[in-house]
This record gives sequence, C-alpha cells and structure tokens, in this order.
Amino acid sequence: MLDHILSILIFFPALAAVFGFMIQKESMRTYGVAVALIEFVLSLVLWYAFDNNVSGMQFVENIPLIPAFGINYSLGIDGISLFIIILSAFFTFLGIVSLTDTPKVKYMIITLLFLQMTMAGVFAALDAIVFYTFWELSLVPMLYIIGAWGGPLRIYASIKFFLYTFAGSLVMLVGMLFMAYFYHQAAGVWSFSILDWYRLVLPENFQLWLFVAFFIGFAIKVPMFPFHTWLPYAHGQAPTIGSVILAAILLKMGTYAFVRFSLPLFPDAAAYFMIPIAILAVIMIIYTSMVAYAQKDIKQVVAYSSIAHMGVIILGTFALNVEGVSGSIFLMLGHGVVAGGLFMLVGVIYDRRHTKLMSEFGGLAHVMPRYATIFGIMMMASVGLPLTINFVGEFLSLLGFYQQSHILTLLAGTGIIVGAIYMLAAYKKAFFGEVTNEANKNLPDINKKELFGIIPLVIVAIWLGVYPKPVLGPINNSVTSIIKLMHAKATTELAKERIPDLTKPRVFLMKKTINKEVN
Amino acid sequence: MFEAVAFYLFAFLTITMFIITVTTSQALYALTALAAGMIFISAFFFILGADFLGAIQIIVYTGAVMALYAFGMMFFDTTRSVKEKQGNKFIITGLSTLAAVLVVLIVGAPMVSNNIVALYPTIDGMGNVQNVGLILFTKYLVPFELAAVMLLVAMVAGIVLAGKKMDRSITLTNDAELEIEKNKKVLS
Amino acid sequence: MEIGLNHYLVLSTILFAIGLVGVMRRKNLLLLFFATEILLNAVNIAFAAISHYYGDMTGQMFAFFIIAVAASEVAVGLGLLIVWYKRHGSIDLDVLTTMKG
Amino acid sequence: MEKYLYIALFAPLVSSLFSLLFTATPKKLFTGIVASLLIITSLISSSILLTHILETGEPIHVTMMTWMQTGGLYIPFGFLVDQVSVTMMMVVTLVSSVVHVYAIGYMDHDKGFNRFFAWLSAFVFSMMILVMSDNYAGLFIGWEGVGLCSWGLIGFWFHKESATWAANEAFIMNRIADLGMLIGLFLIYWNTGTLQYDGAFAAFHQLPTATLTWIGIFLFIGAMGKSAQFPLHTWLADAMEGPTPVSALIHAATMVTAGVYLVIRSHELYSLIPHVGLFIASLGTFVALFAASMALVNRDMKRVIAYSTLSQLGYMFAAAGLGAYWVALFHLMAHAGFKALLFLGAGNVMHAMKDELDPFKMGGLKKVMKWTWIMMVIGSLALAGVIPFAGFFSKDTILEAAYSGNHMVIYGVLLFTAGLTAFYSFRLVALIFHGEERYKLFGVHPHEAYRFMLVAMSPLLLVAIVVGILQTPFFDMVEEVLNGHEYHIEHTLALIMLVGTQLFVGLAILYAYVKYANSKIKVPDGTSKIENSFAYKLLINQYYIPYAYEEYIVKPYRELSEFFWQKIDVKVVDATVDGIASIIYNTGEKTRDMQSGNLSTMLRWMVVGLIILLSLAVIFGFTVKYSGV
Repeated sequence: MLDHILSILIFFPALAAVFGFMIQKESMRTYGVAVALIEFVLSLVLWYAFDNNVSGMQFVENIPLIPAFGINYSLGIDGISLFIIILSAFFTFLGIVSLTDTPKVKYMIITLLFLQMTMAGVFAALDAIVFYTFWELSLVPMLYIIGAWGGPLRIYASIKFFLYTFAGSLVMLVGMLFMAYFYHQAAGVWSFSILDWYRLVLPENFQLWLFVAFFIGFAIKVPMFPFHTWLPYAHGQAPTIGSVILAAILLKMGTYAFVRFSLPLFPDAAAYFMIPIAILAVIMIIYTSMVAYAQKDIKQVVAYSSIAHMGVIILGTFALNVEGVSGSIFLMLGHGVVAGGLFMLVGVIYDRRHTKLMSEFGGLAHVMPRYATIFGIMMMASVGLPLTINFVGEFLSLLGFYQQSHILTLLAGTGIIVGAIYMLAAYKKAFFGEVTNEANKNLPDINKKELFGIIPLVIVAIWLGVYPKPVLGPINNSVTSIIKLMHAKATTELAKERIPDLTKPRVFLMKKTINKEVN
Repeated sequence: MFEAVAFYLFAFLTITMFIITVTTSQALYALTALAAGMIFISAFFFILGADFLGAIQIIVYTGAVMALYAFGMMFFDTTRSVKEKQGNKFIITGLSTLAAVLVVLIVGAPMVSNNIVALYPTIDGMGNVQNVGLILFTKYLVPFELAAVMLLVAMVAGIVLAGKKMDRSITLTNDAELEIEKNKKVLS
Repeated sequence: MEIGLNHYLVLSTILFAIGLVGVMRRKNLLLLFFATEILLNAVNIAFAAISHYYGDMTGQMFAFFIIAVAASEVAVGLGLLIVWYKRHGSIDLDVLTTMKG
Repeated sequence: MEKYLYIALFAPLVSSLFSLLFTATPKKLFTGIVASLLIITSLISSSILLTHILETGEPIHVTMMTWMQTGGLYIPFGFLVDQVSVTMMMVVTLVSSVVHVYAIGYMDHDKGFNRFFAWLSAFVFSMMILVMSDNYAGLFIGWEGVGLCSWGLIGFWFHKESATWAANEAFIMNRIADLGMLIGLFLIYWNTGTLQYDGAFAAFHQLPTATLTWIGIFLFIGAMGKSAQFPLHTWLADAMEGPTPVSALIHAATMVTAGVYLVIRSHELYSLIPHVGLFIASLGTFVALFAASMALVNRDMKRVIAYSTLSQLGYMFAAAGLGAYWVALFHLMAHAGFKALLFLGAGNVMHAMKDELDPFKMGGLKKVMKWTWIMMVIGSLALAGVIPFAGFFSKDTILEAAYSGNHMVIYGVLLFTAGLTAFYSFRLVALIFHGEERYKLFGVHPHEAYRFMLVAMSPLLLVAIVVGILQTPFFDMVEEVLNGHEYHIEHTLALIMLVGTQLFVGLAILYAYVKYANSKIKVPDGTSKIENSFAYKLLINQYYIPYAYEEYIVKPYRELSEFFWQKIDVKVVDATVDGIASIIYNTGEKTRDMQSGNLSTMLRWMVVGLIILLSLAVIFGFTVKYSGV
C-alpha cells in the first residue's frame, strides 16, 4: 500500500466524492467527516512512513501516460511537500467538521473532497503536466465554492478569481512547454519530469525568459503585489470554509511552486531577479499591511494580512540560502494554520451576527471571553510572537534574507511593526471597550463544534512554535539538497556569489557590511 | 498586332459586361451581361492558345451554368428591380481594389523575380488538347475523378434540393395560405 | 505593341475588383452568385495567361478544375436558393439574419 | 541544581496555566493563592541557586532541547544561571512574589481576578526566560513575551478606551525597538555563526569595529524600546493605565530594566565599542534629566513615579554606557526594590482614595494611612539617594563612575537630576500625606489597606533599607563576570562630594516640604501664574512629544493607509486589472455587431480579413526577401 499511498491520497477523496452523490442528505456530514478523517489519517501514515534522513523524493510512482512526449503520471514527495499535503488534509478535515449550517451541505462536502484531490495532486506531482492539470483543476471547486455559497458579489469575485489566476497559469504553461522543448533540444528526448529538468543547465538568457513566464503564473497565485487584488474579493465573498482553504492551502501553491520550479530550474535567473522580487515583496509587506489597517471589515483585515505574510514567504524563498528557504516553507505551514484559524474565527462571529464590519462590534471580550482568548492567541501568532508557529518561519525567512541585503530586510522587518498595528487595532475595535451595540449583548460564546475546529489549530500553532524540529528537520534536508543543486547549476558569477556553497565549510563574516550598502 | 487589338477589344467588352452585371438593378440584364462576359472571356483563352479551356468555358459556363441560372430565375420573382441600399461606395471599391492589387502582387512576385520553374511543361508539337489530356489523365487523374464525382454529387443535390414540392409555386399562393403553413410548421 | 503577361494580370485584377464590388454591394443572393462567377473567371484568366507565358500546363489544369467547382457550386447553390425562397419568400440578404450574434 | 533551575523557571508557567483555566469563571480566591505560592516557590528556588552561586561561583548551564535548527543555525532552549542572571532572577521573583500577594488584596473586587493572575504569572515566566536564556534568541522570546504580557496587563481593564489605547501603544512602540533587536540578532548570526552568548562573545573579538558598532547600535535600539528611552519613552507614562501592581512589577521593577539587562549581558560587546557606550551614557543622562523635569509638575501620582522610573533607567544606562556594568546592575536591583515599594504604596493610596490619582486632591493622609506613609517616605528617601538607604549607595557609585571617567557633563547633569529627584519625590509625599485634608472636599473616606498587603510589602521595605550595605559582597560576586572594578576617588574629595550631594538632596527635600506641605495648597484650577507659564505648559504636556507623535506620525499613517486603500489599491491597482478585463469585454461587445447575421456585412468583413491576411503575406515575403535569408 505504501507504494501507492500518494495515488490513494489523491484519488481516494475524489472517489469518495463521486460516491457522495449517492449518499442521503442527512447522513452526508457524517460521511464527509469520515472520509476526511481517513484522508487525514492516511496523510499521517505518510508522515510516519517518511524517512527523515532522505533528502530526495520518496514514495515515487511512475506510470507513462504519453510516452512519445515524455508525459508521465509521476508522483513523489520530499520534506517540502510532505507537510503541505498533511496540512491540506488537516484543513479539509477541520473544514468539514466545523462546517456550519450551510445550505446544500451535501454538495459543499463533495466540492471540498474534490478540492482536496487537486490540492494533494499539486503538491505530490513530479511531472509538469500532471502538476499543471491539478493546478488548474483546483480552480474549479474553489470557483464553485465562491460562486455558489458566497456573498452578494460572489459572481464577480469568483469570475475574477478564476480568470485572473487562469490567465497567469496559461503563461506558466507556455513556459513549461518551452522548458520541455529546451530539454528536448539538450537531451534528445521529450520529458516533462521535474526531476529530469533539474539536471538541465540552461544558458542565462533562456533562464531569464522562462523564469519570467513561470513567475507570472506563480505570482498571481501567491498573490504578489501588484497582482493581489483578486484576493480581497475572493476572501470577502467566499464562505468561511472557502476562505480557510484558500488562505491555508491554495495560496501556498504559488510559493511552493517557486521552491519546486523557479529556484532549482533557474538558479541564475533567481539570483538575477532576487533584488527586484525582494523589493516587490517588501512593498507587499508594508503596503498591504497599511491597507489592512484601513479596512473596516475584519475579514478583509485578515485577507490583507495574508498578502503581507506571503510577502515574507517570498522574501525567504529568494534568500537563496538554507535558512531563508526553510523558513519560508515553514512559514507557509505557519501562515496556513494561523490564517486558516483566523478565518474560521471570523466565521464564528459572522454566523452569529451576519456582518463582518468591525464598527458593528466592540466589547466582544465581555460577552464572549473564550472566543476573545482564542482570537487573541491566533492574532498573536499572526503577529509573529515567539513560541508561535509564525515566528519560527518569519524569523528564519528574514534571517536568511539578511545575508543578501541589509536594507531590504530592515524594510521588510517593519512588517512586524505594521503587522502589529493593524492586528491590534482590529482586535481593539472588535473586542475591547464597552458593548455598545444592543445586538451584541447576548451573543453566545464559542460553542463545542466551533471549538473542535479551532482548538487543534491553536495547539498546532503553539506546538510547532515551541518545538518545530519534527517539521523543520525534513524541510531542512530537502532544502539543503536544493541549494546544493542550485549552487552546482549556477553559471553566472552573481549566482555563484548569492547562492551559498554548502560543500565548503561555512565561513561566517559577511562579505559586505552595512556601511558599504549605505554608501 | 492582331493579338493586341483582340486583347483590348475583348478586355473592354468583358469589363463592360461585368460592370453591368454588378451594377444593374434588373436581374435579367445582369444574367445576360454575365453570359456575354463569359463568352468574351473564352476569347482570351483562345488568344492564349488554351483552346480546350476556351471550349470548356463556352460549353460549361454559357451553356450549362447560364442555363441553370436562367431556369433558376424562373422560380424567383425577377420582374421587380433589385433593391440596392448600400453604405459607402468608396469603402467597397477601395477594399476591392486593394484586395485585387494585393493578389496581383502575390501572384506576380515570383514571376518578377523569375524563380518559377515549369512543373509540367507543355510539349512542343502537340496540340493543346493533347497536352491537356496528357497531364489531366496522368498527374491529375485522381483530382479529375474527384471532380467528376463532385459534379455528380452536385447534380443530385441540385435536383433533390430544388425538386422538393415542385408542384407548388410560392409566387402563386397567397399570403393567407402561407401564414397557415407557417403556423403548421411551428406547431409540429 | 506586344501583349505581355502583365496585361493579362492587370485585366484579371480589374475583373477581380469588379467581382469583389459585386460581392459586397449585392443584396440579392442570386446576383451575389453572379459576382462570385466573375471572381472565378478573373482568376481563370490569370491562370491561363501564366500557363501560356511560362509554358506550364498547371495553370490550365487549375482553371479547368475551377470551372468544375464553379459548375457544382452553381448547381448546389441554386438548389439551396430555391429551397430558401420557398421557405421565406425572399432571397434578400437583409432578411437572412438568423445568425445574428 | 538543574532541578532548582527548572523549578524556578517553570513554576510561574504552571501558575499561569493554572489561572488560565479559570479565566472565564468568576473570581476564585484560590487562583491568587496558588499563583502566589508557585511564584514564591520560584523565589525559593532562585535563592537556592543564589546560594549555590555564592558558594561555588560556578555558573549552571543547561540545554533543555533544540528549538530551531536549519542550515547553519542552531538555537536551543538553553539556560544559564550565572552571577548576573541570578541577580536578575532574585529581583524578578522577589518583586513578583510581593506583587502577587499584594494583588490578592488589590484586585479583590475585580471581576477579572483570575485572568489577572494568569497574565501576571505569564509575565514572570517570560521575564525568567529573558534573564535565564543562554542565547540571544531565547532572550528575544522572553523579550517579546514580556511585551505581550505587558500588553495584556496594561489593557487589563479593556472596557476603558484609554487603557486599550495605551496597551496598543506600548506593544507597538516595543515592536519598533524589537525590530532593531532582531536586526542586531541577524547581524550577530551572520557574523559569528551563532546566537549563543559564549560563542558570540568569543567571536566578537575578531570582528571589525564597524560591524560591532552596528551590532551594538541595533541591540541598543531594542533596549531603548523596552526601557522606554527617548524617543520611545511615551508608552511608559501611558502604561500607568494598568492596575497598580502591574505598574510596580512590570513598569518599574522588571520589564523596563530588561534593556539595561541586555546591555549588561552584552558587556563584552559594549566594552569593545566604547564610543557606542558613550552614546548610551549620554542618552541615559539626557533621559534622566528629561524625565525628571516632566515629573516635577505632573499631577498624576502614578505618572510621577513612572517618570522617576524613566529617570532612574537613564541613570542605569549612564552607568552601563560608561562601562560600570556592575553599578548599573546594582542600581537596577536597588531601584527594583524601592520603586516597587513606591508603586505599591501609591496603590494603597489609590485604593483608599477610590482610584483618585491627583495628589492635589489628597493631603493629610498621614493620619489614616500611617504605615503606607512610612513606606512611601522610606521609598522616597531611597529614591532620592539619602544616606543610608539603598539609592544612596547605588546612585552615588554611578556619580563616582562618571566622575572618575572624567565625564564632567554627565556627572553634573546626573548630580542636578539627583536634586530634582529628591524634589519631586517629596513633593508627592508632601502633597499626599501632609497639609490640609483636601480630600474631604470630594467626599472620600480613606482607609488603610489590608494588613496582609502591608506585610507583603515589607520585603521591599527591607530591600530599600538594607540593600546598600550589600554593595561590597555584590561587587565581589559579579566582578568575575562583569570585569568590574571599584571606583576610588581621593578620600577628601570623595567626602566633599558626598557631603555636597547629601546637602543638595536634603535642601531639595526641604524645599519640597516647605512648598507643598503647608496648608495653603489648593486644588489647582488652571488660573495660577505658574500654571500659565511656558515652562509649566511645556512640562505638563510632556514637551508636546505625545502630541507630535499623534499629529505627525499616527495621523499621517492613518491617512496614508486610507489613501493606499481607497486610492491606490482600489482606484489604481484593481482598476487596472478591471480595466484590462473591461477592455477585453468591451471589445467583445463591440465586435458582436459584426456578427449581425447579415451576409452582406459579413462578406465585407471577410474582404477586410482577406486584405489583412494578404498584407501579412506580402510583408512577410518582403521581410524574407530583404532580411538576407
């Protein structure tokens, strides 16, 4: 079974979803929870069977699909993708468990299960075409979730979400085809296998163009400034579960793809574009944090904070050293847990009041103390307090990038200030003060079902903040091998300089001092 | 000299005829002018030494096609003048001229640069019909047969299409009957 | 005054232009058919002329096939026209707008 | 010994978690008692560790587990108990034990009783991590942790707008400084390859001075925020919105001294870069004077004490900056004792006066609150630096250090500030406890605090009185770690200085009594001449700095945020995206007309298309022909 566990992970939920059509409406929730639980347990089995000491791909499956063009159904995971897969199964489970009284709950569960298939597929795929297929397929359930269960502007939001990301991925597809063509030129055979592509050293000017093509696809998905505007609409209109999955997993596809494709395939281009991308990331962090501060809707605050956090992830990824890349991957998980949790929490209050405007609230800490406490913990995790999951990721990402640029890191670091500003301001508006609105006087505190959804996230957020080692270890192994590969493949001086050589003993002493950079 | 005179004469006649064809508001005039133009064109073929083609032109166009049109027109109300309300004439003429010039340019370019090689050269000492036959039944045998089948199919199609309900004429039925018929169709 | 290939090509161009004008300004389907015949014949002249001046039979062959196609087209086209007329009582193009997007 | 280390560290955590269980329930007395007992356990363990250190001089160093490990980075949860940290542990656990017990009485009627203890113990835990950690990352955990708890405790009465505002202000100001500290950490890591104290200190010697200077500056920025140094000082005064025990523990004794602790801990770094040290000392001196001047006129009892804290922190930084690390630590210790005492005394007064804070509305409380009066007087004497109380020894040594280092400006300013300190401390005492019983105008019936609260305060009283005598043993203990040396000034000169200083201080106290203890003092109504003078207005408005921050930083930030959202994000970025989409959409709308279904029109379009294609063919042909291929 372990040989095919990835296929099982991918197609079990899909199969279950198909069977779900035959299940009666009343028993659908139980069915959904059971399926999601099995899926989650399977993902844990995957973790259990995962060999932490291997840095390469594990559980590899390979079935030729179109041999003439080297397209294979090829799966495999390493330390980078393992945890995101577990996270996606985890969130699907929690999402279904904490599903509130949604209309047509049966179809919602079926959609979620399909979504889980695509998410597992994206992160397990080792073939560009398979990757692309799942990447695009993942849009469909999300489109459906936003469009069918969303707010008043749902059609606009879902179409925007779909077309925007779809347009980006088409550019990416062109890039993939070119990549395969270049591989064909170099090796004489067609291959879409990512691992094959890893071995290909491209000339720098090709790398630059291909990098840009992939970048557009990924950047829209992340979303990076200035391609981010679909996200607030999508979050604003999506139902709670949609926002949770979108923030926790779907956004990670973009950053994951950066690590999986952009870095190892185009090390020279990555080094070349490092500073411009970092500048974008810094803009993303500061600008969206400020925009978040101006928001009136608490869900939009969380949505914009997601963008800001994604900026830190991008920064860590393009640090091009082990510390930064590991940190960014860890932050992907951290942000998934925290932002997912925050969206769930916003959903709790939305279910009670059917509004998300902060001006409608105030003094909630009096009437809902438990809710306020949990929200406070998640908020502090989001702000990146030490001993919470986000801190580890943010710290490592910034630490990693500091090697590359002092000033940009300093600017990005202001994110921890502005991040605190909008979060605390939002918390103050919603939770502190006297209860002024009559409608809030008798709100029930968070109930058991909601607690069941949110408490595991709180536990994970703190557990991985205190003891990140079980996750950070495998990530570190895989990232180390990627950085080694990148350094070996780098052809330009710039790339050789920016990507550390891990085979040599480490020399600490930074090459450029702050004074130099200031001058 | 004779050739030049003949060319210009027939050129003038053809152009005139065709202009009449496309401008007149009387369908019958147009038909007549077209038939005349077709015959004049065959003159060019004879001048160019393509005797067989000239013969075909007269037989097929003036004999068959024009007859078809003539019969076809019997079904229509050709007595009224055709209404012509068109927009900008300059656009139409301009577009036409431009397209024509471009076609000439494309067709003419290889010839100007003289990089054209005869694929199936004419064999000296043979008549045109012989030449045509030689090539048509060797190199172009399959297209020729296909053309034959196509003609057959076209013939059958023409008969089937036009032959439906030959017994009744729309021009002779009145509007009330047509209305009833239309409703019937909608109901069914 | 020798008559060269260019003369024929110019003639062909003029005829083609006339044909296009017809195609574009005719509203009556039957007369539209006439215009297409002019177009085909214009091309035929060009083919025959090229064939003549280059001593290559291919041009004539093409003209030959074009005539065949034209004949079939007229047969089928007229048949359709008649059916259409029977159904709608008109062959005016302005009435033929069922394909409006 | 490791056992005691862990007990000392984790007892507060257990206490916090225990109280946390009951946060959502009504007041339960036992949470306070259990929490206090656990903190006292921690105090006892710390004392055992102290005796161990005193006996053997061997630091205890344990590594509990790995925290982060990736690439070349290795950060463990490691704890180090040496002479410096054990001092801090004693200060922290002692003051927090006192405050815990005191708070049982003080928070008696508060409905957030259990929550209060959860936060307070969590604070102690964070503070213990801060002082016990053996690396900078661990220090940073505690650093942020105390910031969090400070946020929770300042905003403890979250129904008050001012309290939550102050809480957020404190947190955000601290975050600004934390960024500096974080950058300092990054610099240390990338230059030395480790964040462990021992490894980093060893590597510092090989680094160029420029790098060390940057590290020193960034770490000090961190210290500035936590210790509320100028220009990040405004949060401390506003933090007085929190319950008084919190002010005593966090904003007087422990958290605000974390910055000083950081500088002392990094003394190996700062002794390599004396120019940064001088800057620190100058800033400290400036803050000492600056804060003291604001305390002179303030009409809020707690704020006066807060400014005096600020001023004393300035003293500590002055000492640390001049390289007298052990003196700074000693003053920190002494200050923790008497300042917490003052705050708790103020808490008693507040309780008695039904949360009245204006000392002008009190007066003559001596009669009803004898014990509090005694404690406040002793605390003030210690603060003023009157012989033989704690403040005298520590402050005098700072002055000596400044004098012997030939920093006459610093010396002079610090001396002058000592006078100011004496004045405002006793202005407060005089206004509260002496003179007319003005409170009667407001219909309050003051009463002495609970007996056990007074008993709980007594250890602090002891510290304030006797800690001065311990100066020499303390020096003996820490000199090994801090490479300190005693300051010897020529005997007669020292005597002259001593007498001069004492006279100056004494006169200041006398003046304060003469001016404020008489019966002519009325509740100021804003009409008197002095209240309309420029200097008074400047001082009472805190040099207009909070106003300037609000006007020139907070407001522009808010407006810029609005601008970014409303104008840039919605009107530019999103509008561009929608614009592209609508261009495509409108093109479709427009070209729909082409599909009129009219064959004639379509034919015309066909011709247009034909022309385009033909043109392309021609152009392509020409390019092929003339590009030489």
